[in-house]
Amino acid sequence: MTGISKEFPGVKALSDVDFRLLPGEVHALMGENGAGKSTLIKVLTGVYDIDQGQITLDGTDVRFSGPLQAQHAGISTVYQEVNLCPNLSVAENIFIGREPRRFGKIQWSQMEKRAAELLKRLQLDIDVSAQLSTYSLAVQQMVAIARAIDISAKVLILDEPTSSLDASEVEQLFRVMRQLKEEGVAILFVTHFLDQVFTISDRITVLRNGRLVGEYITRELSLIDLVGKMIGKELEVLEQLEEQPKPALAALERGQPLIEAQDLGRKGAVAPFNLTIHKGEVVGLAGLLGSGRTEVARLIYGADKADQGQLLVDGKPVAMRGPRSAMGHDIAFCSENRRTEGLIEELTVRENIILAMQAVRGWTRPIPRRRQDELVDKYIKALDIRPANPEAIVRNLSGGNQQKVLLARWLITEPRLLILDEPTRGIDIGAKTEIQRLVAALSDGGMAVLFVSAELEEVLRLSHKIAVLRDRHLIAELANDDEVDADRIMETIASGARA
Amino acid sequence: MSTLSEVRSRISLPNQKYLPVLATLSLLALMYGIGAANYEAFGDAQVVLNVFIDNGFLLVVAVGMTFVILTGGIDLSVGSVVALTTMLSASLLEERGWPAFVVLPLVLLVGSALGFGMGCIIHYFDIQPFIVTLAGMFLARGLCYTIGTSSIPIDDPFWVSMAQSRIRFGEYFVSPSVVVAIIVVLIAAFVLAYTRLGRNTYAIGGNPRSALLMGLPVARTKIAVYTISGFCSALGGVLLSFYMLSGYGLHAVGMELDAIAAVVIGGTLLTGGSGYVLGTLLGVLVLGVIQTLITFDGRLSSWWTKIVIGALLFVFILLQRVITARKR
Amino acid sequence: MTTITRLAKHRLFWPVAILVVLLLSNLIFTPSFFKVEVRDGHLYGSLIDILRFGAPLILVALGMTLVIATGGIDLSVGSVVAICGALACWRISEQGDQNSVGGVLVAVVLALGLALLLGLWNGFLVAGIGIQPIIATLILMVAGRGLAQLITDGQIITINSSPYKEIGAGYLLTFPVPVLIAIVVIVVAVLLTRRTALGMLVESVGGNAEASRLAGIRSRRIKLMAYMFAALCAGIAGLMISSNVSSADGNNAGLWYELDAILAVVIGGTLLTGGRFSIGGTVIGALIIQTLTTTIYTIGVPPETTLLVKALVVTVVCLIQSPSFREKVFKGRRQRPPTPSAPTAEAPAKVEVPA
Amino acid sequence: GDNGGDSGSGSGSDSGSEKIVLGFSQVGAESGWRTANTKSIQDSAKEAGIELKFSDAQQKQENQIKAIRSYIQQKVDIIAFSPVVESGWDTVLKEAKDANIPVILTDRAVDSTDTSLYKTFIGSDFVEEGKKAGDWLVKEYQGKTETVNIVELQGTTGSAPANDRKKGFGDVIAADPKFKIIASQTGDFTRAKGKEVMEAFLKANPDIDVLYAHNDDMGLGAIEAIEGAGKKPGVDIKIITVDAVKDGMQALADGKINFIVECSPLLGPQLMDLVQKVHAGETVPARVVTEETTFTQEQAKAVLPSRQY
Ligand SMILES: Nc1ncnc2c1ncn2[C@@H]1O[C@H](COP(=O)(O)OP(=O)(O)OP(=O)(O)O)[C@@H](O)[C@H]1O
Ligand SMILES: Nc1ncnc2c1ncn2[C@@H]1O[C@H](COP(=O)(O)OP(=O)(O)OP(=O)(O)O)[C@@H](O)[C@H]1O
Ligand SMILES: [Mg+2]
Ligand SMILES: [Mg+2]
Repeated sequence: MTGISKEFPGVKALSDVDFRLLPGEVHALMGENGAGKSTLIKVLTGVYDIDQGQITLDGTDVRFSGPLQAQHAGISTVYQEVNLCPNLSVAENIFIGREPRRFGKIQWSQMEKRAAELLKRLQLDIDVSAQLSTYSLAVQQMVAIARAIDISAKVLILDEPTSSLDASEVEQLFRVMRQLKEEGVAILFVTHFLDQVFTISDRITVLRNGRLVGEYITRELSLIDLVGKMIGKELEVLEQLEEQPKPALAALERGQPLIEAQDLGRKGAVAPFNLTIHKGEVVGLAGLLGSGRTEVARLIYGADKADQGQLLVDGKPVAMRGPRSAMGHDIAFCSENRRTEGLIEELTVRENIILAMQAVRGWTRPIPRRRQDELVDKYIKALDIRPANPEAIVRNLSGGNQQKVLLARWLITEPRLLILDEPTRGIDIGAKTEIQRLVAALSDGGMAVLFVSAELEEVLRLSHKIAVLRDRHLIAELANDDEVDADRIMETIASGARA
Repeated sequence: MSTLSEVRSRISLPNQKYLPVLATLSLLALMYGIGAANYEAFGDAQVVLNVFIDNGFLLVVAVGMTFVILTGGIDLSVGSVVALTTMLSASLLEERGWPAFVVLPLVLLVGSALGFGMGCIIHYFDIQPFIVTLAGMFLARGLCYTIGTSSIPIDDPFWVSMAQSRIRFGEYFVSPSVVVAIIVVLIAAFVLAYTRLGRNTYAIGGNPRSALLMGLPVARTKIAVYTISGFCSALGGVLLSFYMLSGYGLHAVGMELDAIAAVVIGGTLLTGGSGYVLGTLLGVLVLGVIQTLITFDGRLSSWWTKIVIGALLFVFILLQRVITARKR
Repeated sequence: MTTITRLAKHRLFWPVAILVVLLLSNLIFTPSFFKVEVRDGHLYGSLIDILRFGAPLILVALGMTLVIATGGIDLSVGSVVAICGALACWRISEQGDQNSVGGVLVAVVLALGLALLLGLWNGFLVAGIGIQPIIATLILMVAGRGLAQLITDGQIITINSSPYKEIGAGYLLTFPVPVLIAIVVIVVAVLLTRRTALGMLVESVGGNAEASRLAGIRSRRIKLMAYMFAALCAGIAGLMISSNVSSADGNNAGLWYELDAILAVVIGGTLLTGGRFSIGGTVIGALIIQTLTTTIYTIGVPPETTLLVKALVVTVVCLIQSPSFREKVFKGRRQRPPTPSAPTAEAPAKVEVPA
Repeated sequence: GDNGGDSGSGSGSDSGSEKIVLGFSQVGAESGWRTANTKSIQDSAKEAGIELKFSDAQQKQENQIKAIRSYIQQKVDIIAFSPVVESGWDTVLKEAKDANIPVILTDRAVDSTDTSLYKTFIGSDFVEEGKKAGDWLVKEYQGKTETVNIVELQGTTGSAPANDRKKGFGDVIAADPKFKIIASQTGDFTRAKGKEVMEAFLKANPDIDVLYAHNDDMGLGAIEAIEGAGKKPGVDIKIITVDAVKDGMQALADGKINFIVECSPLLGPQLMDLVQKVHAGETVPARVVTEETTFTQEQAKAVLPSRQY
């Protein structure tokens, strides 16, 4: 690709970018949120028209009219947001468009068999005939990956495939990627996890503000240099990141727990569990993919109705009739799937940010426009949302920036308990540190936080206490003291012992 | 991981996705039972067959509509295309004297072409299906009137034989149209479940953007469903002209609503992506049985007829909702 | 960027342009089309007719806009029109002195109260029980017509009440009363949706219901309100229509109004899938439809071809409105300059207006 | 024998006195005229001691066919119906004939070539009604030479009364070139549409002499429009309508309408009489014309107090 430019009304997403991808390499495309990575991929695969520039595949000029054509030309893509059909089964989502057929008739049983085998290759053992929407986002991400790698293509493009995967799933993915690389497939890989870049990639291309910064051999680039190239200034950020201390456990005064779950559970979702959260406490949830972290969070918020046990707020049992009553008790929940459960994509950044706050006030008491602008401006700055235009339509924001908008929505409600389910999904390191700092600051200020993240490091860094889940059971609660680290938690999960 | 998959397979019982259809079926049976208990001749199996005979054309139209609704679209033109087909057939057969074997494929082609045209406009110019098909509705109805404003009787021998011959088994009978309608239902069920076209239809209904990004032939599929709907409307029109032996610009006024209602009562989501042709068949039967109940009663005034139809519809949908909600 | 190209990017530019073209095209056939005179102390002319007869449609479409914005649809508006007209006329016909203002007020309040009740019913089915909107409102569409006929006993109730006649056929300071009522309702709707947070909440419920629920929006209540507002608007329209001809026709009043109303909303640029809505767009959409109808009557299109003309105009309207149609047509014409001029901060205007 | 209905009858559970069961399929309830028609039939059935099975087809032929088929299934003694349109009845009428159930048509004929399919037809002749309207107009303008500008408010496009009333009227006035129909548009048989269309006519055509409306309701709507334009209905613009419903007759008596052609909905007594005769196996005439007349303003004043509907 040479000289690629792409402009959206008001935004120059790409200007004069060159990019090349060689067979048998893993090429990482790096850049901050909104740098233009996803746009480059969409331009390449024909989702968007190019304003300017040229694309060459195997020496011939090409210009695809859409993903279908790109696929025919041997380019298989996993786009950033999970783009699958929630109403179809897992097996279908993997094979649709390429179903095994006999005389034009789809062979369902064969399809399901092959899907199950394929997912086994990624160490995922699920019922492939179930509807996709019944699975968590992480599983959906794996399914999307499975779909892409099964299309035996010359080029495989993965746009932030690992944003909600655990270490072990990432490991599986990398194993498969290496295998494909051996076979000569060219792989384009986008991620915000720097360690993953250094583990898997051969070369790195860095974008900044829609412009090409440069192309580098991974071996020759240090972590510090890479970050510098991405954000374009010197690296206080990274330093901060490293020096952040574990939260001081002792400093917490234990009074009455703010929230107490007693045998709270829901059939088919999560087994009854006990959990207490104090004022100013950050509680992390750890577990493997599908272990029930999201379910725990949703039950406490009342997004799903519990069918057993009770929830105490300030020591008093409360009837959770849904998100509304949770919000009435100053509980906020930032969900993991921003697209289906978070943002209202047609609305503007401003509207999305004030939505929850407005919902609490009711429709008759609109937040004065001046106050809206103040709040929104503050968080656009604090989280570095780009473009910094409160009237931009959220659909047009880059993935990471959308996530920040969602986060801002809940931060402005100033809850007593903030439930964050994968809040840093798809966010670049700069913003991630910012968010982590924010969480720490908020908890210092007395806010309790329930923190769920696939990135164990992050959980460890922030939490006072870590609850460990396995197979939808809460099996342990560990105080996050010096003895606790990632290995210890993995051990706990593996042994499955109940604390 | 093994416990996890256990949990999941326990949760998703195999028949769960057919639950709405099963619920509809049992309610339908219940309704028929009530009718048979109250009205003497209602229990006769011929009453059921008559429901098929009287609604064969609606069934075919509703099958086409099912495809469209599964993609999340809607086709308001069906009733008018039905009327146009009857009018065109009648005028070609009677006023031009064309032979049946020419007219039949021709009118089917015209219907499909109209559907194809609307599909193209909807897809390529990205216009809401509602208005495009509404314009199609005006167009087809308008074309009827340009052919003629009064009703044209058909006495072409082929049409007459299709209209009046009866396929008998014992003392019971159905019309050839019923056989055609059932074949259409079977083909449609097969297409939806076992062909790429069918699965792509569901995929687009589930999430059109994803379908595009997954590299599915969205353009082809979308245009295809409107063409199918156009074809089914034309075929429905042919069946209706068998049924009535006439062509008339005012035939099938409002049939689009009946068809949509049948599809939705059958459990298909208007937002697309979920539903079955079998459900549509049941939906048509529900409408047919309600109507039969009312004629058998024969005591209702015009307005009470409407109120009772509404009330029965309400009770039916409410029960359907209650049953499916509880089991979920 | 010139003012014209900036104007052309406004959401309502194309609907307004279509309306203007439609109005102007009348001049060819009826040179006096734009003539507005004062006759018998009130305004008189084709333009006034369009507003007068368009008023009920505007109202119904207005209510429909909110319902559609929540991701629903209301097929029952036509029946509600009939029911309210029937109830008001029946009530007036029952009273001794049909000209008593108090009696008419009672009738109006009764009718609008019933409308709210019907809206509540629709809203309850959709938001409370969770029935798909199209089928939930279909119930009232079918049964409501029966209800209206039940009230009128299948006859046309003719009344002779001058206060009631004011609603649909009266004039205030030379202006037609229905138009004034419509303006008041439009203003109320705009204030209600844009001065409070209602508009945003409606759009968010229509845009993504699950996300709205998790954000703590009481989407049931919002939907309920939308259906009640729609029914209220339909009720007022019903009063206007029946008052205009001093009679209530349970079977024909408001027949197929739902289609026209939905069409108006869609022409106005609101998506049927819910989310963003535009009240201004809806008003213009309704005016386009009414202008088309009046034009057809005025220029004497034979009834057999009326529908063809309608089909043609609707097709042209939606094609012109479609950005991708304009883009495709212009692309073909412009031949795409080989090298676009130096990139500026602004996007190239997608549409060029032949000035 | 014609009289085969007896043996199978008995959907009514009451034994003993053999009540005649009549299945009647009405077009719908689309107008006051139609409702009066229905009422007349229901009342006279009660009076005659005939059990009436009534169904409303909501203006759809397919619904009427369904209803008739259901009557065959229920083994009623006699079927009567008002056809929505003329064509397309052969199949179901054959079924009725096979089941030995006699059929009576009301209000409107069918165009079946096989007249054995029905026993008799009782009803009005829409073409004739149009002719009567035309005749009055011709007489009214006898001896004048200047052109007469006529506007026409048609019924629902494609419906039989609209087609026929237009045709009958057109045939008569075509004889004289001074009559010119300058505008003709559908008003869907309703007052609201009648008014709206007339408003447009008034704007587009400055001098209208005569309005011909296919029913009273449209005429009544048009009267409001004419008054709104500051003209006097019945004087500045002469008005002819069809039906003679009560409101129309009132307007006629008030001088706002000039001439009404009657189309009587009160077929009930005559129909029941026929039903009894057919059931008893008596021969009946193949065509029974309802007694219908026309009204001028003076006649209207005279009969108005005694009008039933
Ligand atoms: N359809 C669109 N309309 C308008 N602007 C858009 C559109 N799509 C993307 N943009 C803008 O283009 C820029 C690049 O976005 P892109 O999605 O490529 O970023 P990214 O590098 O993938 O970021 P992230 O890491 O957050 O996913 C952003 O400023 C975004 O707002
Ligand atoms: N009734 C059910 N039937 C099938 N699947 C279910 C059901 N309930 C929940 N699930 C799926 O199982 C998942 C449980 O995992 P959950 O998301 O709670 O785990 P998690 O630890 O957050 O994992 P992840 O990292 O995948 O988000 C749910 O998100 C949901 O998708
Ligand atoms: Mg991206
Ligand atoms: Mg999760």
